Amino acid sequence: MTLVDATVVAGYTVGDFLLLAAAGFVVLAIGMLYRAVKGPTMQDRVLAVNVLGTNTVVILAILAAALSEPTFLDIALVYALLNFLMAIAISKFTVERGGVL
Amino acid sequence: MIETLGTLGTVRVGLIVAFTLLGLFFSFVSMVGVLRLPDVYSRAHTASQADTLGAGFGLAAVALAVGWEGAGFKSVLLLFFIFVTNPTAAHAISRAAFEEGIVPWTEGDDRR
Amino acid sequence: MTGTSLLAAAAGNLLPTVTPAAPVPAQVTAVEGSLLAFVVLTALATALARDVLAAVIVFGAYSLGMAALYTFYRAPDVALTEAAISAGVTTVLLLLTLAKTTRIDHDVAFESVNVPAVGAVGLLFGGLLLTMGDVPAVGSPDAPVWSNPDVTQWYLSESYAQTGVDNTVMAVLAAFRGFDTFGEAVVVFAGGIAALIVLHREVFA
Amino acid sequence: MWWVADADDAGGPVTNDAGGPVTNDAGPTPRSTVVVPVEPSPTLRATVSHVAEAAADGEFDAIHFVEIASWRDGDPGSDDRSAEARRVLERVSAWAEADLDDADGDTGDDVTVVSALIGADEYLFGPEDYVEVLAEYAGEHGADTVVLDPEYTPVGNTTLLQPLEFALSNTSLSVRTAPVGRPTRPERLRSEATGVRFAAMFGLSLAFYFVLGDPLYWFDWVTGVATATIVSITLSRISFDADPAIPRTPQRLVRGAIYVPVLLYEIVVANLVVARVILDPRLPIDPTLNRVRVIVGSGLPLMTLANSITLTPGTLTVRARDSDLYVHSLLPWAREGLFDGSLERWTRFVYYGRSAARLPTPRERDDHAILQGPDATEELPIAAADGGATGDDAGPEAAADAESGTGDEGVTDA
Repeated sequence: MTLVDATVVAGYTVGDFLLLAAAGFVVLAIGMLYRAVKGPTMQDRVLAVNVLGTNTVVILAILAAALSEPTFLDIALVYALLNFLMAIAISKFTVERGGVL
Repeated sequence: MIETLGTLGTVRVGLIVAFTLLGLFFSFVSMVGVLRLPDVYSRAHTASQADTLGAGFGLAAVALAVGWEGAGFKSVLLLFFIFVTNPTAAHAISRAAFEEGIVPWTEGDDRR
Repeated sequence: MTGTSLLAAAAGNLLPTVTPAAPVPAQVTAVEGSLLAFVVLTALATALARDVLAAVIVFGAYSLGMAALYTFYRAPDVALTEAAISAGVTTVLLLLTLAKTTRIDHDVAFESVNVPAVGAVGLLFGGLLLTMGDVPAVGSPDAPVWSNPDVTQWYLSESYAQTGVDNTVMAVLAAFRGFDTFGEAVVVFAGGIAALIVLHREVFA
Repeated sequence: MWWVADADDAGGPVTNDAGGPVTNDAGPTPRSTVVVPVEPSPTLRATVSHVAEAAADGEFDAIHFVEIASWRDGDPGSDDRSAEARRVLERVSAWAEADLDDADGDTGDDVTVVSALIGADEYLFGPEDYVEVLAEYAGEHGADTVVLDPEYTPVGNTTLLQPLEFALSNTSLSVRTAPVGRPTRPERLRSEATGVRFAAMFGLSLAFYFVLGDPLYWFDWVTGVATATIVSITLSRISFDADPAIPRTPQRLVRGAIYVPVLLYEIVVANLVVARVILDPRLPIDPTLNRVRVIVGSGLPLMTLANSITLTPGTLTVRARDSDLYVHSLLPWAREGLFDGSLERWTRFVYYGRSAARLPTPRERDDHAILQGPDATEELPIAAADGGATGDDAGPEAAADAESGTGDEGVTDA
């Protein structure tokens, strides 16, 4: 048996706990979505999406642990780098109107 | 079932739970900050800091859960990336805001 | 031994080991539900945002959610594609388009909603949703693929003989389901024509 | 902005383009000798053209291109740097000759172009030292004018132009900045391509590839080597400022490893403080923008410091200009911590060792300013001062001088 199957409390395993935590992170992401939609400035939106991206990376990593699929971490890795790229690209775009692209 | 893991395993499970909860807590702080703070600069604080720490704790928990023989090192790599890229992204965003001429909020400003 | 028979043998080995799907635990539905809610909300925000740049940014958030959802359904390849294409390439392409065109400043944050259209779409959606009850559950032994393995076997053993294509998936896609694929090609073609019309061009050049 | 040489009545006869009588309203311009300090920069070529044109128009009869050495002969690597400097000077002279040949008129022919490498016999520290060397050279060669390249940056990435202009104004030399448009986009950050940098980049990217892949599988070797080659060809020139060197780079890594736990501790403690503030229903924040001048050098150390400042809660680096960091602080507590400069000290420790860590704090050096709020000591420079997007209702560009803005009248509100 692996660590993920170990019981934490009341029949819930570490995997269950991690899944619940992932759900928690998603709920936080939904909260953050308000800022992405509301703005008011473009930078606010980019910022919110950047935070959402970091959250998604954590969610992906937690899913990898909870579902015992370590290869999912590769997706998280790709996402972490893309997320950074997106934030830089959009914030550069808002200032230079495509000067960087 | 915890008994079969031995002391080390029990400590590890405890750490996983604690780190996950800490990660959730700091991500929560980050969300509240992003929602409540008055302007893009102060929001960038929580976005870069509380969220980085939250993600850090979350990824530390994942690294513990997956274990080194699994792909824990990828989790550590992720942690490193996040700690390097998050502040840089926050800097880029706030710099873009500054160059667009957004003046930071101060006490008494009615923007909220 | 040809590739086809190898595949058939592999499939034959796999078939009997299928076990009925376990009841879905509550915490799985928690992740699933929250992810779905996130995806639906971002999709709505993307569709309704008046400012195009805002829509592009929120669309980035949407693809984040989709990637997590695909990962959750254990389709890491699709998730990786979603990450690279949707969050990376599409965002850059859309930004490039925006850079080449103009972005209008709007006072209103959201598009106004056409209520009758929403009603019509809702009805259609509801109608389609009704059919979901007849779709077998994921991994269910009652699914036709499992309950009637002869069909699967037939494709695995006959596709090479009938189409001359090594890869069974490819054979199904391009030969047995040829009309379907043809339809997809028509859709892509129509999209290209529409782009030409919008751009006032007559040829792709 | 045409500056006309100081009324030096001993000017020789002046001819203009066609060699005919002078028709310039300003009257005959005395011809003089000009000194142009050079350094590779995006606007160097344009500056040279400008000076050559002015000379061809009869303003100068001799152009001296000088490179002021920021090193001292006998330093390790000084030979390479001198050689590089001489290459730059040769190129600049060639440009000037070509421009003079191209210029119509016959005055271009009798303009002498001289180049020199000066100041390599002593260490130069501030703008004053540069100006001293420059003035000495100008005195020796009878030059009375200095034309500055607007992007002239003798030491690394730090712009010395303004302090340099200021110091030059105290001499008898006449100074002007070449009216050359700065590039709207910064030039590509490119440094020299060397074998060491290429090898370092190659090794790093290959190692990263194998972390994700399988080093025991031959196919991963093929794809990994191919990928690493592409990466190092495209990126080795922008990834390193200097060659990784044997005692220095590992030392930095070790000291960096010491810094990481310190930074983590700082992050956690400060995060808890900020979390309390954010979760407080009253939200007692007092955000201000501040300016700190840091002494860590440019490039990687500056990035490390800026990122460390951003990571420690309550402070956020908004912009880094030269060695000035514009830092947004959420709480007075964080601001005070910033001015105490412990992170700056640690960064110096990581990059330059223990002895360098013991410099005075920004507070002791008085290298800090609050730009907003009731305690503001300096005006808020907003946007666009150096090629960014233009701010809509920006206040006076660039904070005038630190002494004048005392109250909070300097705060611009949007």
